Amino acid sequence: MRAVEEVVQETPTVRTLAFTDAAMHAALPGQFAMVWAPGAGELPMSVMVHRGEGKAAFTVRRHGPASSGLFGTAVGGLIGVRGPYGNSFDVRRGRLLLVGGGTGMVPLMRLLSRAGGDDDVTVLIGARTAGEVFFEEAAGRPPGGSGSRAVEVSTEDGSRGRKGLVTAAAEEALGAGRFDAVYTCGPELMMLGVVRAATARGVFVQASLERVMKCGVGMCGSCCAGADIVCRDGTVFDGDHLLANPDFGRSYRNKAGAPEAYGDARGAPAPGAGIGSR
Amino acid sequence: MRAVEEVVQETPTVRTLAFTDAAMHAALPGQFAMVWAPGAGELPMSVMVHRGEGKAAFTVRRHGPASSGLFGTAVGGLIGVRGPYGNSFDVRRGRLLLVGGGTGMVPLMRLLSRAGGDDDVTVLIGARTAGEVFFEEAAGRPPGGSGSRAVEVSTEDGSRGRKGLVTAAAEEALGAGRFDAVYTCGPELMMLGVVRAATARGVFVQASLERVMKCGVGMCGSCCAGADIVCRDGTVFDGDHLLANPDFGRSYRNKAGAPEAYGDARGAPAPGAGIGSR
Amino acid sequence: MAPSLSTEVCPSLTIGAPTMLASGILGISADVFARVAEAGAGAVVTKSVSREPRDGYQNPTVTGVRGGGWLNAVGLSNPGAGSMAGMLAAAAGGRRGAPVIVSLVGSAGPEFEQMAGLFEEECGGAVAAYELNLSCPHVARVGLEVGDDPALVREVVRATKGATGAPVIAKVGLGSARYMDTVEAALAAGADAITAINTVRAMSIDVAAMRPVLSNGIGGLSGPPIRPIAVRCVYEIALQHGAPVIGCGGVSCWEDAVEFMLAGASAVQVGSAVAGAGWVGVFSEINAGVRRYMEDNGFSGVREVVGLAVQRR
Amino acid sequence: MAPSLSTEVCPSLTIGAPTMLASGILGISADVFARVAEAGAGAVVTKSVSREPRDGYQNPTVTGVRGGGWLNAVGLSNPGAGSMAGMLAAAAGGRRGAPVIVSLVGSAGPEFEQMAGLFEEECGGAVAAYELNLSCPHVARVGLEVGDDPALVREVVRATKGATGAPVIAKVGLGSARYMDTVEAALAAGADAITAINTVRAMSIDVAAMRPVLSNGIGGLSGPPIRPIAVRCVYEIALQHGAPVIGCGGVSCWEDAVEFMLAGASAVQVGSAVAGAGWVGVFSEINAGVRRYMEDNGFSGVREVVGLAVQRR
Ligand SMILES: Cc1cc2nc3c(=O)[nH]c(=O)nc-3n(C[C@H](O)[C@H](O)[C@H](O)COP(=O)(O)OP(=O)(O)OC[C@H]3O[C@@H](n4cnc5c(N)ncnc54)[C@H](O)[C@@H]3O)c2cc1C
Ligand SMILES: Cc1cc2nc3c(=O)[nH]c(=O)nc-3n(C[C@H](O)[C@H](O)[C@H](O)COP(=O)(O)OP(=O)(O)OC[C@H]3O[C@@H](n4cnc5c(N)ncnc54)[C@H](O)[C@@H]3O)c2cc1C
Ligand SMILES: Cc1cc2nc3c(=O)[nH]c(=O)nc-3n(C[C@H](O)[C@H](O)[C@H](O)COP(=O)(O)O)c2cc1C
Ligand SMILES: Cc1cc2nc3c(=O)[nH]c(=O)nc-3n(C[C@H](O)[C@H](O)[C@H](O)COP(=O)(O)O)c2cc1C
Ligand code: FES
Ligand code: FES
Repeated sequence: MRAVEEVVQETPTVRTLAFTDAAMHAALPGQFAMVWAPGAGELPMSVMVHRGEGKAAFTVRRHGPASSGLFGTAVGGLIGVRGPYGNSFDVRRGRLLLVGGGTGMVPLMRLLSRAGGDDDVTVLIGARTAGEVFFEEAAGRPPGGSGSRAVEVSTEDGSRGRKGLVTAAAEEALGAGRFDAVYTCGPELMMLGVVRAATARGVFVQASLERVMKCGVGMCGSCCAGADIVCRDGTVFDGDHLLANPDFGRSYRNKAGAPEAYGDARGAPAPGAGIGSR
Repeated sequence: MRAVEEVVQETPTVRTLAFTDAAMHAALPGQFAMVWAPGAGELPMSVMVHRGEGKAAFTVRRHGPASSGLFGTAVGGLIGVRGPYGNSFDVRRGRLLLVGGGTGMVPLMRLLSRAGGDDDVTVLIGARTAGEVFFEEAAGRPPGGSGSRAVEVSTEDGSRGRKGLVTAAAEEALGAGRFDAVYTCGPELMMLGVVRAATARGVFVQASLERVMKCGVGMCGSCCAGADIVCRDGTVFDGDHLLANPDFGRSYRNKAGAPEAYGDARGAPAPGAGIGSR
Repeated sequence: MAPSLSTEVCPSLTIGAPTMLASGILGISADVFARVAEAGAGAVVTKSVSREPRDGYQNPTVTGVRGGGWLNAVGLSNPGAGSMAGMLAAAAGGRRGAPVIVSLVGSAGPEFEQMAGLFEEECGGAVAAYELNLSCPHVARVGLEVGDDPALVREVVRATKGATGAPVIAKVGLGSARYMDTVEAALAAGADAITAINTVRAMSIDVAAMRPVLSNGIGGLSGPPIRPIAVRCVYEIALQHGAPVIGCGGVSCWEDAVEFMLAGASAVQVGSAVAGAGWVGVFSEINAGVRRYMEDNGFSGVREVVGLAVQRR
Repeated sequence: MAPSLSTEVCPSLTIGAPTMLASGILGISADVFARVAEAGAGAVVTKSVSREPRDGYQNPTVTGVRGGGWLNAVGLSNPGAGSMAGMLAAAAGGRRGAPVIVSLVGSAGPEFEQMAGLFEEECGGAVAAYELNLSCPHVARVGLEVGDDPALVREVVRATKGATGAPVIAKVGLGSARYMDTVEAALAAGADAITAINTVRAMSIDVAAMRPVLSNGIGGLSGPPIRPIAVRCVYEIALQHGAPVIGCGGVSCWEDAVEFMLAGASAVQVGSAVAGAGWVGVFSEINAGVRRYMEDNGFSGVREVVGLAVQRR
């Protein structure tokens, strides 16, 4: 168990809990942990960066029982952490586009911390409303080298940044400039939109999938998508692989393991659809 | 399991079985292994030296069911080997006296292989009769350096070497010359005689005890002697420690774990008394 | 001639390799089954399905054990027999890979009869055998609670046998009654083979949290810790009944597989070991090791190895 | 104030540290008991003694298990009750160290009565308690064969209780009957505490030799592999009976000891772990860790830790 050392309130419903754990500190961008809030439950959580030797963090949105238990863990409270699990983003050099929705920003923040100082990175953040935007400032912090960092927020209600879905912002960015790689994490239909947009332009793209995860180690099968075992083959997949996966953007396995459709499958992205509340 | 690679007939009832095993090759002098002859049984056996990289051997006297099974293992036959277990002789430099009875010569041969080329070593071998003497030639092989090797055989029936017990030869050697250390292995009453003789003259002496051994790792307790657990505290003990052990030369635990007296306890050494046939 | 890995599990079921995917492991997707078959498994066993879908327990449902092994109480979450049958039927068209054994779980004969009937109807040709889970140790009214009641075992086996011509395998475990009674009841009622064993009822408590780790408190222990127990059961069943046995419990390398075969198992199931470094590569690794063992020891087929250690000390 | 390691095993037995030497481990010599006590054990349990001495089985009697743990079938070799009583009587004069608990094994009430009577007569004052071995899994007519028969368990416990005023502890294990029936029978007959568990029936087969390793074929599994099973049993006994329990099975570090305490054990026994690198140093290591744990978590005594995880998930 790890003791929570610091709690940062990112939005009214999102908190970052920092702790010390060498293995989590060294996690690759995109890797996740199984995080146990004793008495509340255990959930897969992307490993968040945190400044300081041996430090790491989780950034959690309060929603159902387990995430609320984790969200409610105060400084000094204990959480169980196993992992890191899964593969990681293939961090390229050059002009990078990061497209995150909600807590999908978490692995992108770790990716950003691994981007080169000379890389030019554009970060597109999607949220429903202004009060739900977080990591905007951190994402925009200038890198050490000659590179740049640009952050653009989209909100569905237009209360901050541009009005509309972040997928529209991504389409526009991809149309306007040349990118060497695109990385996305968030609701699956959002990712479907981003993957399609990048693939249509022949740009390398990776997305990190979310599924029901019990073991995290490729044993229980609860996280399967097509022939992929997301916790072990992924969670990060290349765009073309995903587009060939019959489940991507179309269906996921519910807690019983039965397939369930994502809202308006393969149609317009609908943030918030699917499992979890990420 | 290890395949027996070579069988050397030392006497009609004693054979050396050589095999390849890195851990056994590296065993320290005095260490033993638990050796399994499938279908016949498992016995503690001192690790014998054998020429060649990664080679080791056991030298076994045919007696009861388990030793006969091991003795009868032909080239290509499989034996189970676990260990090495126990501590080892503290190999000193200078003038050394080695006193071995029967297969008690085995750990002394490994000790001899670790003696310095400049050391002067006297080896006293005890046996009942000429046909039971072995390792005489190997023990006398001149060392690489300026040191010497002298071997003297005692047989009870006088059919080879001096007539009488090897303890008498040891007494005489200790009376005649100065030794820096004495090492002994063989029947316990023989060792008692040697330890007493050396101690009386203030010479450092070590003996390797034999007891019923089941686990070899300090768990089952079958090998206890006084407060010592022979497989783990020993099998090698310093003479003064042994003389303070109420069981040394007096009694051992039989297979049921009950104490049994050695022949004429603390009296005249009687070769062959005690457990095993070593 | 290179020795053959193919093995007769029971007279009516011969598979191409002696390693099967155990039930509950990667067990809900036909696409994944095909992949596991490509990885070398001679057969795959589905997650145990019940008549109705089950969500199972909340996480934590799986935890590693200090000192080795895994503990789980997923609570038999499964999509239900209907969903599984539909999936297998859909997959059966473009069918690749190894035979699929459907694992069934329930509380009484009629449930098993209905489920087996449903599979026979929807995708009968795609089901190589049925495995009856009489041994899940941590869910009420099913699994061990059935296995511990020999009369119920007979009923359940007979009901399944009545609904299908495919082989019926009874999967037994260590419950609170004599497991050998379960074996005897299953064989008497016509079971074609026995799988031994399921996970063993166990618990992990976290000393910092001061509470059981699994949300269900008690779970089932799997992996290397239970192998010597499972080998003993296979040996006892082979010794007492000479019945076809599938060994399960802690198989993670070829030595483990061979150990089970020597004890009397004509095939082994691999479960938790897929969590290891080689992941599903563990099947081909084990198969290769078993083949090498047969070569080195002059065996031409699995059958020659099976049961060699029985009555030999 | 530093927390105290002393623990009340049952109302009539309080010991200075919560770690005991398990039966059958280094268990035949009073000199060795004194040494183990100096090493930190709060009590030592003797090798199980029978009315007559027993040679036990031939080697191999103990073997390490691939993947962890130990398997043994020493066959209850022991010097007999008379020899053990004599030795304890002789040692009682210059007695140092921890309380000695005498483990008894037999097939029926009168044997236990006789043996307990003999110890009471020869060295009554030197025996802190009796532990009844109702759970050895690999010897005919004793151990589990007694434990699996609740009527016999009652008889044996009553017979022992009748012969001594010292606490009587029933040591249970996983046999072929419901172990909880054994617990219930023992408690109903007046047992003061339960030790759970003994080794678990298991087997190792050597793939090169193609035969079981132990001369007896089947033996008992001990060490880390059985810990989660033992913790579960302690938890179930504490949950269902609230009776004093001594945890045994796979304890090798302080976390293991605390895990058992949280599950409801007022003390633990340490067996195979003495084969580890620290040897008998394992007792003081565990004690130190338990003390640190109590300090770090603000507990002043063992009693505050015992059972904390029961009914808490
Ligand atoms: C790889 C990965 C990384 C993630 N990273 C983050 C992150 O950084 N921050 C964040 O807030 N969320 C993250 N999530 C989502 C998170 O795991 C939960 O799905 C989300 O917090 C909703 O949980 P809840 O307790 O609110 O449950 P609800 O959605 O209300 O569901 C009810 C219960 O179902 C179970 N459950 C829910 N989701 C899952 C799941 N994915 N796997 C297993 N059981 C589940 C829990 O017991 C939960 O309490 C990630 C998910 C994945 C797969
Ligand atoms: C540390 C050590 C090193 C030894 N080194 C050698 C050696 O290098 N060469 C050699 O020939 N002998 C050695 N012995 C003696 C050997 O272990 C046997 O005691 C001896 O071979 C007699 O065995 P047996 O089968 O002839 O049995 P018997 O003496 O006829 O006894 C019958 C049975 O008792 C059992 N048994 C006998 N001795 C022991 C024992 N010590 N521990 C456990 N079980 C036993 C076996 O099952 C045996 O078959 C050593 C003993 C010890 C303790
Ligand atoms: C996560 C998990 C889920 C399981 N689910 C089932 C199941 O649904 N039905 C079943 O019969 N066995 C189930 N088992 C038991 C396995 O099939 C197997 O019997 C057990 O894990 C022992 O094998 P192993 O040591 O190779 O894992 C499950 C095991 C695990 C670890
Ligand atoms: C070599 C050996 C001998 C044992 N002998 C006995 C015995 O005589 N009586 C008994 O009740 N338990 C006996 N046991 C069982 C232990 O007391 C203990 O219950 C078991 O080993 C589990 O604990 P552990 O995992 O700490 O070893 C023996 C165990 C071993 C390893
Ligand atoms: S979460 Fe269990 S296999 Fe992926
Ligand atoms: S042989 Fe078992 S303790 Fe020494």
